[in-house]
Amino acid sequence: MADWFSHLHPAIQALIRVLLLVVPILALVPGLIWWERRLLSWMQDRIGPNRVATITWSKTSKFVPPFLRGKKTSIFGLLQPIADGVKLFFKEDITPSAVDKVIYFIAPGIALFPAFALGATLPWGPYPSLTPISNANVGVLYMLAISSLGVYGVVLAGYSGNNKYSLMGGLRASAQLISYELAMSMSLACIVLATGSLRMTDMVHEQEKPLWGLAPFLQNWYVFTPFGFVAMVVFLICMVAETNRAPFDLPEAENELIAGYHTEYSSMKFAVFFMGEYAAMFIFSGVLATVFLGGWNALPINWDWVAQHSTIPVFSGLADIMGKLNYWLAPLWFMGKITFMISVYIWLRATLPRLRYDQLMSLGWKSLLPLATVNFIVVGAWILVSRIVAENASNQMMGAIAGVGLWVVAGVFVYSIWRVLNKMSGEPVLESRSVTLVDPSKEGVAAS
Amino acid sequence: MQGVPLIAYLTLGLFLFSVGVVGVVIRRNPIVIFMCIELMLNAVNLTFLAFAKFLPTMTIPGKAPLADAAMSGQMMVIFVMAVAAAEVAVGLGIIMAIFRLRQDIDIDEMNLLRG
Amino acid sequence: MTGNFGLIWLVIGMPILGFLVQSLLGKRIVGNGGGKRVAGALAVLPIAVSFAIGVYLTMQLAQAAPDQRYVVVHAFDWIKIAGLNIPFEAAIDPLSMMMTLIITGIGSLIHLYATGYMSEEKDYTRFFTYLNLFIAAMLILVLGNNLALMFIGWEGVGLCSYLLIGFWYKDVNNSKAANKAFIVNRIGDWGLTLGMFLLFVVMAANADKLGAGADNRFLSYDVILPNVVTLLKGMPGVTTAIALLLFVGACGKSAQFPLYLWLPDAMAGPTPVSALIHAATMVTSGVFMLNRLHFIFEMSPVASAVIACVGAFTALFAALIAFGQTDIKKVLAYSTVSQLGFMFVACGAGAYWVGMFHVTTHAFFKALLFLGSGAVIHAMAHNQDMRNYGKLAKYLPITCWTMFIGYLAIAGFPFLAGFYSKEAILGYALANDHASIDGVNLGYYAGMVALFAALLTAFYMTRMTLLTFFGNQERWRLIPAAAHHDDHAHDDHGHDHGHAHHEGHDHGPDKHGFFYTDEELAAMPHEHEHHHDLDETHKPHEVPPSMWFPLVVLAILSAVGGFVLANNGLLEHWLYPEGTTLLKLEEHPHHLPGGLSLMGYSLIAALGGILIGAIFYIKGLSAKEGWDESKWNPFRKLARDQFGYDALMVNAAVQGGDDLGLALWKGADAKLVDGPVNGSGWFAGALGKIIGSLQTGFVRMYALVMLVGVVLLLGALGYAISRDGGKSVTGYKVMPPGGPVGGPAVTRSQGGN
Amino acid sequence: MNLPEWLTPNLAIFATIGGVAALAALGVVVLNNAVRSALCLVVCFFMLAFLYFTLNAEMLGILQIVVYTGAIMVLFLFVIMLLNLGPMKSLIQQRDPKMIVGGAMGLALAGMIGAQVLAPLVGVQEPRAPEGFGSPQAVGYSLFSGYLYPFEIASILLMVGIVGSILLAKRRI
Repeated sequence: MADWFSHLHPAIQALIRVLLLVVPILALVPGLIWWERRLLSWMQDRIGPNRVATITWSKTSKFVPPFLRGKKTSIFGLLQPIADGVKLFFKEDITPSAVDKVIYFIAPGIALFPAFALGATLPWGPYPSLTPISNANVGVLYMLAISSLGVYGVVLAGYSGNNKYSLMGGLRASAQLISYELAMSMSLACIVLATGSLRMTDMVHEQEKPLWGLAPFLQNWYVFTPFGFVAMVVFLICMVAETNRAPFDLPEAENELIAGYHTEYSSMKFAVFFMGEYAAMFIFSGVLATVFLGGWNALPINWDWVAQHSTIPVFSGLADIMGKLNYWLAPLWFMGKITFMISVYIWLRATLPRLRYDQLMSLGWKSLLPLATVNFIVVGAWILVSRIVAENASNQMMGAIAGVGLWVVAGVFVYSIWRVLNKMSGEPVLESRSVTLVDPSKEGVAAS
Repeated sequence: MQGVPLIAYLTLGLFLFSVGVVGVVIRRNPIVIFMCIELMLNAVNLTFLAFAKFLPTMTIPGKAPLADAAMSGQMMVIFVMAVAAAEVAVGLGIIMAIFRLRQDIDIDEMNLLRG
Repeated sequence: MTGNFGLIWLVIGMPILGFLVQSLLGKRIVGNGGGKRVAGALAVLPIAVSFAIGVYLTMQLAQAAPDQRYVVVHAFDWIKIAGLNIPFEAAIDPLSMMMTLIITGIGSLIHLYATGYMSEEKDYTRFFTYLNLFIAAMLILVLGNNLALMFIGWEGVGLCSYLLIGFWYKDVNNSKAANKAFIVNRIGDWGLTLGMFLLFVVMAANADKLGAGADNRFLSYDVILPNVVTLLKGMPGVTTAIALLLFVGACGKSAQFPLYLWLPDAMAGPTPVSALIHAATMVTSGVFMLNRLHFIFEMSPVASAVIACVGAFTALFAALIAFGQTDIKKVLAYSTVSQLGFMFVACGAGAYWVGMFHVTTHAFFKALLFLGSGAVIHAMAHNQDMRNYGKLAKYLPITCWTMFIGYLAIAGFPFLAGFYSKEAILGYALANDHASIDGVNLGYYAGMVALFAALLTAFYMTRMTLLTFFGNQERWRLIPAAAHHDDHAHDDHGHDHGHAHHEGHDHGPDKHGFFYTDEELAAMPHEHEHHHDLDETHKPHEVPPSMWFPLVVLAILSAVGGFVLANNGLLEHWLYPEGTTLLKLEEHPHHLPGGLSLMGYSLIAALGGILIGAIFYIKGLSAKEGWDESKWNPFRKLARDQFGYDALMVNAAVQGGDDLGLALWKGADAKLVDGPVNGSGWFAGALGKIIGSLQTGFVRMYALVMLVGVVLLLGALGYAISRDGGKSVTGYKVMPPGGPVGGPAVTRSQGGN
Repeated sequence: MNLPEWLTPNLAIFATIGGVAALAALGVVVLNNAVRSALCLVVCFFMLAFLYFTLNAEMLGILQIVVYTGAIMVLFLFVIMLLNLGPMKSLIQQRDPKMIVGGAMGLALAGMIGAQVLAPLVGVQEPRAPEGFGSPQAVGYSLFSGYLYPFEIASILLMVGIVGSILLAKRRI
């Protein structure tokens, strides 16, 4: 597609790509906030924002259909985030007198930068000339590098506030981010090993291959492979920790640290931190969808293969149509996956209580990192055996034995490691207490 | 990137290196001294990479073409990074230990080795 | 070549699977109602399946033309770095398949036997874990297509041997025996690795001559074997060095003279282990290696002569020692050492296939004899002393007559297995014109010695058989009290502690029981209440079918195996078809002293040995080797003590090391080294005091001084360059004088696009 | 108006990036506050990463960001904040002769190296980068073939570093 596009000057091309990434994210952040509040309230069985900009139709206007005149229509509080934004922008911008001014002012900017820069290697569809912004051959490493910069904004904000709570929040954030980055890199390294490339688009294309090299009509999304599933779980946990979201939001734990590193920030500068957090959520969800969930593909089915090999004409025609839909609406599917992952974020927030700090550290270092490392070995074994299987492709029995054996070994391996880790980082077992309800009317006054 | 001569990279490397050297000599905060050492290492890295890029087609009279220069330069940079990482891990650990011991890290106060 | 040769991974994989099942799930299977029967079946089955697949693959291989019978099956690249490629490959050829069949065939029989023999053992699954692992390692040893894989197998079987010798590790003597085996084998491994490295150096240095398919696989047999003859042609010294170093490895694993020490001690392990590892399979891996790399040995007459002589001496020496042993398993152990010597005589004389032939027949009858002895020991309450046996034929008919066939086979009785292989060994050795040093036909003399050793073999085997099964009295009913209580003292290594803990109530908890907790000691008598000591009321019972069935199978093999394999040169043409050896050998010597034919001599040796033995022992145990050792004749005492060799070696290692260390400490270290060291230390201290005053303790000052130094150095260099191109400083011209600005020292590449 | 031939747009880009790097490096030495020094160093390293990109060494540029800005400098900041020393007024002594001598020596060093090493290389233009010059594949291949031993040694060094820092940081072993 887009022959005209490749004729443009490279700089303009790049600019268009950047705009294609940044503008939707900026536009979507309010939507995300709205979605979070709605979903959260729905999960907590309450109503949530639904009032702002309830439309009251004019009684007299000719342009209003008669059945609406004088009535009120709710639009589900969709304008709430706009009202929030206006509020944040027009609040008084307080700068405490004791802050380290230079660092205080640049910290929000530094916090926002990696959140957007992260998206540069995200592929939005199978259109090589349009996305991603840079199809760099170091894509995943770039992702890790930029996400490791996210800590600066937090640390500097915490430091510059000249406030104990801020500093504690900053320290916590830096320790947390460093800790979870390792497990995250390790889980991504598993996928890099399986793909043999650091390029994001290569990863998606690798996932379009036959499932486990056996079923050509299905796609080999990494989440369907044993090692990929484990890596995804690790990545998911690390991603929540990296974005400082519940249940890993210790840097801004309000009952311990007021608001953590952004205690001293108000108004617009606070809004920038807020925006950075949501943008990071958005991009990390995109990375997860790209790396583990088949990227821009709607379903793990190779429509082209079905279309070519199906003997029933209706099926092949249908598959052809599906394939075209899959191709042309790729950004839509990708967006859908991102929305799903963000909903998972919100779901986690609604479900899980905040961790204690030592729990956070021991989860990261003692559970996730060893698990990801073991997983790395499993990936190696998987690749080795699948190569042997491929070399003995004619030998059906060998293939079957190796395939089944591999699953069993991988499962036993991961299970046993998980057991061991659970024992190691052993949570204190809470004593179970039984409470006997006493009916005072029958027991008399003994209770008093 | 075409149009930038080798000497530009080398000059920048030289500047960074000299600044690092001067920093080591004049600063009293060991953390800053550490940072200056990192700066010197990076200056060297830049030089290595510049040579790695330029040397493969650069011939010195009477010598065989340097076939593997492209790779060996990059390898050196990787090893420098590894060494730097190890050095920082240990060095900052030492600074922390000293701070715990003396509640102060002024480098001129640390002269137990005076002869 | 087509065919399902990928199945070879199943052959290796099944024992590994068995190993995993036994190690991970074994306790659960035994504990959860499945019982030892199920666990035992799960241990035997994989080996049997491997054997079946091995038979199938061998038949596939036999269908191919003789020069096509070398199939390499590639699994994956194991070590692949610049300049070296060691893939994980299996080599399927007549030699490896023959070893595979021996290992899995005999192995499955012995596994079956062990399910019965070990049925009262608490650590049942641990035993089969090791045994299955051993089979896997041994298969890797013989099937690997390169020396590195062979080495993995080599070490793997060594490890399993160590674990199994020390199976009853709570008895410290067993642990010591295991350690001894492990340490002595390290000496052999040292030689093997050096030989391997040397071979690798030769191969890698000639990488360009190896042909297209080599692909840096310097250690793979299919690269080594076709090329090694041309590569080593001009280097007799290197060839001999490689051959001898590899032979050191073979000596260690196959228990040849200087390094045989560990094998008799290895009898501390359970008897099935002795049968499988220390008689039938692992100890033959040295012979296997000689066959595998036979070109190298064939090219070196010197190494061949050494091999033949070492083999002959070992055969004779071990046969003599066997006369002094009262422990039935020790007799068999020395007999194994002796028979291994025969194999090396054959290899030394250039008749490699005969070595393999003897490996095969020996595997049949020695496994049979060991298993039979195990049955006897089982029946005799785990007492191994032959002096306590006698007239057992009455109680153990099946064991007795199967063992009798084995005995005749090893003695070289006509038309049994041992007759054919031993005859062939002697024939080739006496006709030798290959293994010689400086024109001395050492192979011929080795053959003469071996002939005498054959006589002795028949003799001492007769002794063993008669003492155990025949004679005129049931001697365990007559055991004197002193001997009874002494029986742990005099055979401290060989005693098979099938129930090591019966020491517990014999001698109290102290003697060997220091590993036991009180609870364990208390639990022991209840666990094995059937167990009792030998006394006049003891009544031996025939072993269960799972134990005598393997005996019968092996007895049939011992009876007919030799004839089948030797008939029409079946084995020879299978292993070495026309044109695959360098040497042209004749089987029969041109002339022998006395004018008698070789057949005559070997018949005399076999029947004569049997006859002499019968004369000596038909009546039973003589007082000269009875329970009272003070009445023994000097030869037997010497033989019992291995003619002092074991003590010599142990003393040389322990006491000699001690003395050497002491001498080095007092003489070299205290005087020669310490003086200068202390002196220099004093000097440095004195100097340091002077120079130390320069140390201000300000780190930044040091840095500044360094910086100044660097600047000065650079300045000096610049000055020297401007004067004479730097020659006066560095010794060579760095740049043209006048400094670098003078002219371009570097040609500028075109500033391309 | 004709620009001189050597003044290419790319050189301008280089000058911008390099200039920022140089200024940031100066800032490291000159600024009194350790946090600001560290921030300057971060900027400098980031700019160096860009310069690596201009040298076609993508892999190393990314590694530069991951290792230096992502890990090492975060560690520095972490330690600075943990010690919480704040800006020390006396960190640079005003009348320290070392400052003058050190500065002079730095200048002399730069001059010496410039005259003896850099001067002959004036005018060497950038060649076309070889195929896959700085790609992860090329770097990885070199690392695991010809440079395997140094690589392993570096990994051991890192391991020792880890153990050493744990030993130093633990109050009780």
